[in-house]
Amino acid sequence: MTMHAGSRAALALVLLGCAAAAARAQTAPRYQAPVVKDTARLAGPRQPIFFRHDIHAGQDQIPCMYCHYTATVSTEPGVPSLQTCMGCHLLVGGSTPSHQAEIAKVRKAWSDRQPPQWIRVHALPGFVHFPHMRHIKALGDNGCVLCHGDIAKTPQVAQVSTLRMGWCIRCHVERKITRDCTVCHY
Amino acid sequence: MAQTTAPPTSGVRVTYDYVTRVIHRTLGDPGKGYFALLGVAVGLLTIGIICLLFLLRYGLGLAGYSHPVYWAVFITCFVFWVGIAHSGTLISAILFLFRSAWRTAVYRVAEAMTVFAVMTAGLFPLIHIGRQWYFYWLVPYPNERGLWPNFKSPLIWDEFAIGTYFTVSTCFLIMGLIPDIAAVRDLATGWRKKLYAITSLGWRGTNEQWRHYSRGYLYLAALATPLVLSVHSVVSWDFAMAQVPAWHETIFAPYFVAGAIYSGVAMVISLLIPIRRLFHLEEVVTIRHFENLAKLCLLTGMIVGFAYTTEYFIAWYGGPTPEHKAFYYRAFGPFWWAGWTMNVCNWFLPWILWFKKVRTNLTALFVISIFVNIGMWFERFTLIAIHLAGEPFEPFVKAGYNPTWADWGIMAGSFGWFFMWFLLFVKNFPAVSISEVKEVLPPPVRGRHA
Amino acid sequence: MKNPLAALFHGPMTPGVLGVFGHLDDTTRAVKDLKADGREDFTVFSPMPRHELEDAIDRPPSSVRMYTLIGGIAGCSVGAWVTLYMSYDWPIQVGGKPIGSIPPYVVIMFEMTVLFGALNTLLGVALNALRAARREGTIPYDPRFSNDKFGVFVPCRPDQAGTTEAFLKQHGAEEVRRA
Amino acid sequence: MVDGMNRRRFLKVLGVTGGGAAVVAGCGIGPEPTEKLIPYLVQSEDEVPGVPTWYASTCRECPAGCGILVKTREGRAIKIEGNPASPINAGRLCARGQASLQGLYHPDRITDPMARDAQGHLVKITWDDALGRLSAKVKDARGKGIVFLTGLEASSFGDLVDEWMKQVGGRHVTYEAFAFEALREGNRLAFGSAAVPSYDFAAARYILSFGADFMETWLSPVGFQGGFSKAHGFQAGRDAAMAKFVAVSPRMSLEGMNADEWIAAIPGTEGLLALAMAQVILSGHLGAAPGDAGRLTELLSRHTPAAVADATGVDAKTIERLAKEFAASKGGLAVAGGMAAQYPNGAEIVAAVNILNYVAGSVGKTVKFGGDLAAGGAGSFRDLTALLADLAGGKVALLVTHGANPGYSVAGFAAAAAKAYRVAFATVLDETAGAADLVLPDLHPLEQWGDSRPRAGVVALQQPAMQPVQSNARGAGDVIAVLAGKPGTFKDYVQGKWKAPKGQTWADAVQHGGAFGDAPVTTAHLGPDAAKIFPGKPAAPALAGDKGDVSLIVFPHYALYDGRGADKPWLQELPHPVSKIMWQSWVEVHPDTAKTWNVDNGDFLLLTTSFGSARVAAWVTPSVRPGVLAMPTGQGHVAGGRYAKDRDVNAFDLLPGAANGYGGRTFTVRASVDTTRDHRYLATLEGDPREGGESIVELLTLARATGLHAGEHAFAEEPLPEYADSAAAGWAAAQHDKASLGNYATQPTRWAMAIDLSKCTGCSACVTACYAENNIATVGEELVQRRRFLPWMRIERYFNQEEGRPVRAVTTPMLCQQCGNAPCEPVCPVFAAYHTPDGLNGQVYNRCVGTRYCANNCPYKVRFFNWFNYAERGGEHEAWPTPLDWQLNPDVTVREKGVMEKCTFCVQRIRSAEHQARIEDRSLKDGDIVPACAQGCPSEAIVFGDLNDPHSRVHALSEDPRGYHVLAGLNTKPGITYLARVVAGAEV
Repeated sequence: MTMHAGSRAALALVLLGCAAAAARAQTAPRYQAPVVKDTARLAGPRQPIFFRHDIHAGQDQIPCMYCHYTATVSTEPGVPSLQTCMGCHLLVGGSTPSHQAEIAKVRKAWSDRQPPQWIRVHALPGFVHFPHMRHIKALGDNGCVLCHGDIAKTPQVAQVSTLRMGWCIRCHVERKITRDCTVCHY
Repeated sequence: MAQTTAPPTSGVRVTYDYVTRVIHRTLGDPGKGYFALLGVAVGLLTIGIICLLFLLRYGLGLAGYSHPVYWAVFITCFVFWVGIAHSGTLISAILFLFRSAWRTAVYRVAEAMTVFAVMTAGLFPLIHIGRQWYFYWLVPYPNERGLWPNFKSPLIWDEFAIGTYFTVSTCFLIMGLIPDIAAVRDLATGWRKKLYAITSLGWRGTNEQWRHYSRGYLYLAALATPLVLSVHSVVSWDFAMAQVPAWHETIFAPYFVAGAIYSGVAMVISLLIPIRRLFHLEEVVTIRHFENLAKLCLLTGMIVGFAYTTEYFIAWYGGPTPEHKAFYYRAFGPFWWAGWTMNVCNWFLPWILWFKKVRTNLTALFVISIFVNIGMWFERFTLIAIHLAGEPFEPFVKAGYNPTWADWGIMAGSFGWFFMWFLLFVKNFPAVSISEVKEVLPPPVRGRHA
Repeated sequence: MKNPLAALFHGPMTPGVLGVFGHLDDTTRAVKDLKADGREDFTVFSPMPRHELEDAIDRPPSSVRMYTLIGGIAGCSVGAWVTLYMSYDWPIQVGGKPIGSIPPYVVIMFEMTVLFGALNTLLGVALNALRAARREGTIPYDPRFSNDKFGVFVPCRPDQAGTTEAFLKQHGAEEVRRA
Repeated sequence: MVDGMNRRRFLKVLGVTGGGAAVVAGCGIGPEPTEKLIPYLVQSEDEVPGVPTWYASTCRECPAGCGILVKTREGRAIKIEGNPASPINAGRLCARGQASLQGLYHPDRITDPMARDAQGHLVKITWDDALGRLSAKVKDARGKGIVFLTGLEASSFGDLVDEWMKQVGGRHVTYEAFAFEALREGNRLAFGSAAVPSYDFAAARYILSFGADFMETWLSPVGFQGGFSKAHGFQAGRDAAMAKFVAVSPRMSLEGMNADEWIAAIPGTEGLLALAMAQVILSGHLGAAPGDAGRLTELLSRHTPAAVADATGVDAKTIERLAKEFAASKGGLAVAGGMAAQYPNGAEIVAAVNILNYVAGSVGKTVKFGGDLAAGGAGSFRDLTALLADLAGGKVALLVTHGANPGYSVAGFAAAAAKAYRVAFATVLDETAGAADLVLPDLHPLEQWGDSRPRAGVVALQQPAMQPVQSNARGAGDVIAVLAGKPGTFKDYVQGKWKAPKGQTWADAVQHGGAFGDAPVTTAHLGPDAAKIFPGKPAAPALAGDKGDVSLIVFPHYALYDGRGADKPWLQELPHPVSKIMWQSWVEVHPDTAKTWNVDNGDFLLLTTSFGSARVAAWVTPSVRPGVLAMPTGQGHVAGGRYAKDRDVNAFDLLPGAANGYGGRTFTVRASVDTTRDHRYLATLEGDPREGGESIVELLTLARATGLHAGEHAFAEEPLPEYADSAAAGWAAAQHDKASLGNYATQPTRWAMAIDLSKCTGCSACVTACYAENNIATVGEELVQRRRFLPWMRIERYFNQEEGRPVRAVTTPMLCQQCGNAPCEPVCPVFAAYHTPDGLNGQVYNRCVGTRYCANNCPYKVRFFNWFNYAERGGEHEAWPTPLDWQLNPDVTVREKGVMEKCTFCVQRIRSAEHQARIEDRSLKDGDIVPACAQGCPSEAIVFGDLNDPHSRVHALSEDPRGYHVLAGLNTKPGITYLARVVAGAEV
């Protein structure tokens, strides 16, 4: 049944992700995430926990699909469960006080069994169906940046694309992908 | 041309001056009766607006629609008002090209009627669509999505036809008004003087102005003539292009145009008779004008009758087809009363117009014209709602249909809207063309040089 | 009366003589004789267009017709372009019909022809009227001209006014006025 | 499973895809300011957001015990489909089974335990309190009489109840409003065994039904219908291309509509008919009658066709013909049940039919004892009447009810039960639970463990598909397990009961829905009393009651059954397969009868029997015998939630409260009829006036159909010139080159469907499947009367009544034909209706402005309009009051008011299959995509696929000689090919 295909693929990816992360961590030149002084100046909504993609995806080079693994198998990218966070943060406590403070929040959430309520940044109206897996399949694992911007260098996630229909269409036309309405609207 | 004008009925000598003054008098301060009428019109309009607000809030379900009656009273009213709109341009443009002098006394009323009727008709497509707040999606404007409307859809043709018709007939009305506004300007006083001074656009009746003016008017007439024929043809194609039995007919275009003129002329008569009475225009708008209108009515009525006959004949002649079922349903189905109202009022009634006595009897004409209007409304109602209800392809979903307060309320509102504008017009602008009436009067000549 | 719009258009009044006529044939004769004198600069007022006068004045037909023609042609092509361009810009297939199917588009083309034609005609009339207004604004006007009187205005230097007055009087002007 | 994830988190996670079912709006791009994303704490391994998870379970809507697969998304059950592994229903499911979701999400479900306060009002109490009260009551009721009343429970739950009752010295009574006493008694009379055998319809070559509504509610309708359509469906090249089907009953039920011959015998004389046929067969030695059949000679000699002709109202010639055909088929199957088993002489009728099977040599062939059905275990009506007596006599101190609602179906119950302390396990407050002193909120079957043994050899397991919707509800099993002092939960009890067949583990069993085996077939011989039936001279039986002279038949409603379906809007708005009436009750009157009474559709009749009276609207129809009235059960609830309550009249009130000779209940009574002046619009799908369905439903005689050979076409259509579809084809090709949608890589697809009318029975399971899959709103009685319904898929039913011919009903599913040259498309001013490259009629809801021109121009009238905003929270016409909206399919847009909607061949399923194929780097295979209607169809009449794929099934079927297109004359080039219905024997 579907569930097995789905979850197996997902798990496999998680493992791969870890391996890859480990491997890259040694070789590739490290990107240094900047120290954010004034968080108020950052674009995008303020999240309950100041989760920094630039540290995780940029500096530590954790591949997107490590946390958002369902994006390759499902229409929904999925939000990583708190367990995924704790997978590392049981051990990783953070280097600077500010980091420690944020990680403490994560641990508290875990111990209180109260997951953080992230504020949604990217959303499409209900009548638009955006299959993530098709796009990842076509654009590759790093295709995310096309719509979400260079998350790996962004301290706080903000909406960089309009996500309006014209914007979708432009890309589809450039890449000679169908413009058929019922591909997204049904 | 002079000899075609009406001989004065009473002792009054109809001079240029008389014409100017009698028509200027119509712009005098309105009486209680006028305000009463205006009040009624605005009242109806208010009712309509209230119903419309409910409709917008809760959805079209408040109206009487059912499955499969997806178009009903609103589209009926749309076609009805567009039809009304037709005689105006016909009288002012086509008869102008035919140089028929009698039009001069009546065309202004007809033209004003046209403009306001189109204004009314234009509202209904917007009211009847399911998501009225997206009506502008029918307009080809450049948008972020890169989407355009479907020009193959008769509804888009409609949009263009009605839009054009409204613009052109409005231009036509305004253009015809300019010299007359100038005329009343020169007699008016007070705020009216200012109003006319501006709206007459500095008209002085110099030879230069007349030279360009009459040319322009001629070409407008030349353009309006095919337009008036096209508009109702396009409206008829809303139905003829669909494959609903009893809609899908090649005769629809001429049939609808004739019907439109028919109803329009009838409406002109129903409007002109009271105006003539109230404004004491007996000398200007004479019985002969009405007789001519009646003749026009008779002619178009005969065409419409012929169209009905053809429809029924073909339906019968075609054998056991859905068409056949549809017309049987029209005549003997549960909605027979609608079908027969239309037949009696439009098909049989006009025959009495063959008699000069009737044609020259204003009371009779008035009654007949009212009946014709009713009949024409029912023609559209039968055609749209009834033929949808009597679905012949899928007998399983054949359904009844009951209009509701929302339908009637909004329809009443449309009448209020129309008469409000019309009443405001006749009190503020010359309801009869001054300069053109003068054109057909014998000019003042001394004759000693002759 | 003073047209509030007048100031926009014209300069100081032109000197000349205005004759008010009560009868059409007088006016026509006056015009004929004026033309016989080789004068073209006079202006005739009339409450309605009369072909007798037009014949007498005998000016070339108005240029408005060109506006109409151009407008019509423009409209037709706009109609064609809009429908076809928009069909192929995002081709969508309906009812097994070709993307760009001409017959339905003819309707649009026709309507656009009429629309543009009409609007352009109006434009033509307006422009010509404006041009005329620059001169006609500078000459006197009598309210009766929109009612039952005809008028002829002959521009002339004050010293010649006398003769002009005489001329008009003798042609049956009910009254003459200097400006 | 969803363990390890508590309900709070489950609710929160909805936020992740809450948008999926959002309402159409033109703009509204970008997030709502308040929209939150709440992650799992620990993500269940099954849960991949956006990917459905399926749980195998068992349907508990009726005792048939069909296997189901529950589709869940983000932890919410959103659809139920049949479990292909189950031998009971072979992957199919009826409307009632699919609608159980609405029982799960019913907005009026009981949230907390409740008990009576001083004023006698039910007030919420804690579980501890509730359990305390219950055990206390049990303690002091010991010896004073404890009764546990349940529905038919052939399950561990039943066992548990039995054990508990043994402990506390109580007794366990089972009650089904439509039980099978006559069947058991009839079988005992004929064969001396009171079991209910399994009937092998698929193997039958000739099917005779005496009143048995085996496709509606009788025993195991889904399985029976599957078998029936295998046998009865036309299949060229078979030795007998199809099994003829003859239905005998005074009222045309779904079976009567599908019958090649419908024989409206006088009520109660079906048995005589069967005996007469047996007589013909035996005397003529036509069948392979076993040796001991001789004992029947005397009985049969009294029942010659001539002798019974008058009594039955069927002429002797017909009877002989039928008998000969039946015997000649060598494999006939005669079933008696339903109406025929509910007369005062029901048992004898069943016995008579058994004898017919016996002398024709069908017993053991098509009637198989051994693999007996659990229905045999249902308590008899006599048990209930006994209980009533005890209750009235104060011999019962404590009455516990679960899954049975006698308060609705037995008039005197409430009054009698008032003496006892009543405890009810229930999900909604139905009549019985509403009157209880202590109400315990039960879990819905989709939320709890359980099992069912519908047939010997079959153990169907039931597992929770999601966390409880009502967090404070507890499974009755768990509660009783505690009371009975069982170790562990009810799950452990079920698992303990479960005996592993070899090679199967518990985990497999749970994953596949149970252990499915077969019981050996035993032989049956005539019982001692076989020849003792119908002693007197052949005559129609006296019906119950002495008021009036009209015979009134009360029959189980296809969807509402004994009333348990009435609280589910999907079932209320499901047009009844025969009457097409929704939300209402009705009484069927024959036109001739109606004429004499001067009654028309919707006129109210006042029916009075010796037992009660009812005012009910008439439905004038040729589908009932003249002089006979027929009325469905199911409506007339006084409790049971907003959808069931105060709706029309309860037909049970007209029935006797006493058990009849064989311990069953008599459903055919004498009634007197008074006409009234009142009238109402019937809430019906059917238009008016009624006409035959020319060029919509096509029929062929068996002879003609068998005569057709491949390549031939019974319904020739004039060939079209090339250019007719060149535009469409060319464009599809162009689009296809531009972008592969992950379809068949080879050529542009044309999604198409083939519907075999010789298989379609008109059971309407597809309709509910469509409602469930596509978020179609239910609009309620008033709007149905105003014809604002939105059934994308409707079953059209026409009556063909030519002079001098028996009336025949023909049915056809009508849905969007996905025309190649669609009339609806070009008229849309905004391209909301347009042609997709893969050959669908796309309908873009968010582009639609609602001119409704498309609906006018659709000759099939399969487009539906949202007259109101059915999704508006708290709106007058709200279709999904929370938590019903949890069921909405996140893959399908919920349509806003003012928008046109229609069938798109489940485009969401097409797309997700394409996505799957694409990420697996393959192209689609035939059968990858199954629309909801095709999936649900119990008779597999609907086939979906790519018309352009020369190897697809749908392509082959579209070439079938029986194939035709509806309204072909309009040249719409539909994507649906109908295969003409084939009628055996009689002319068409």
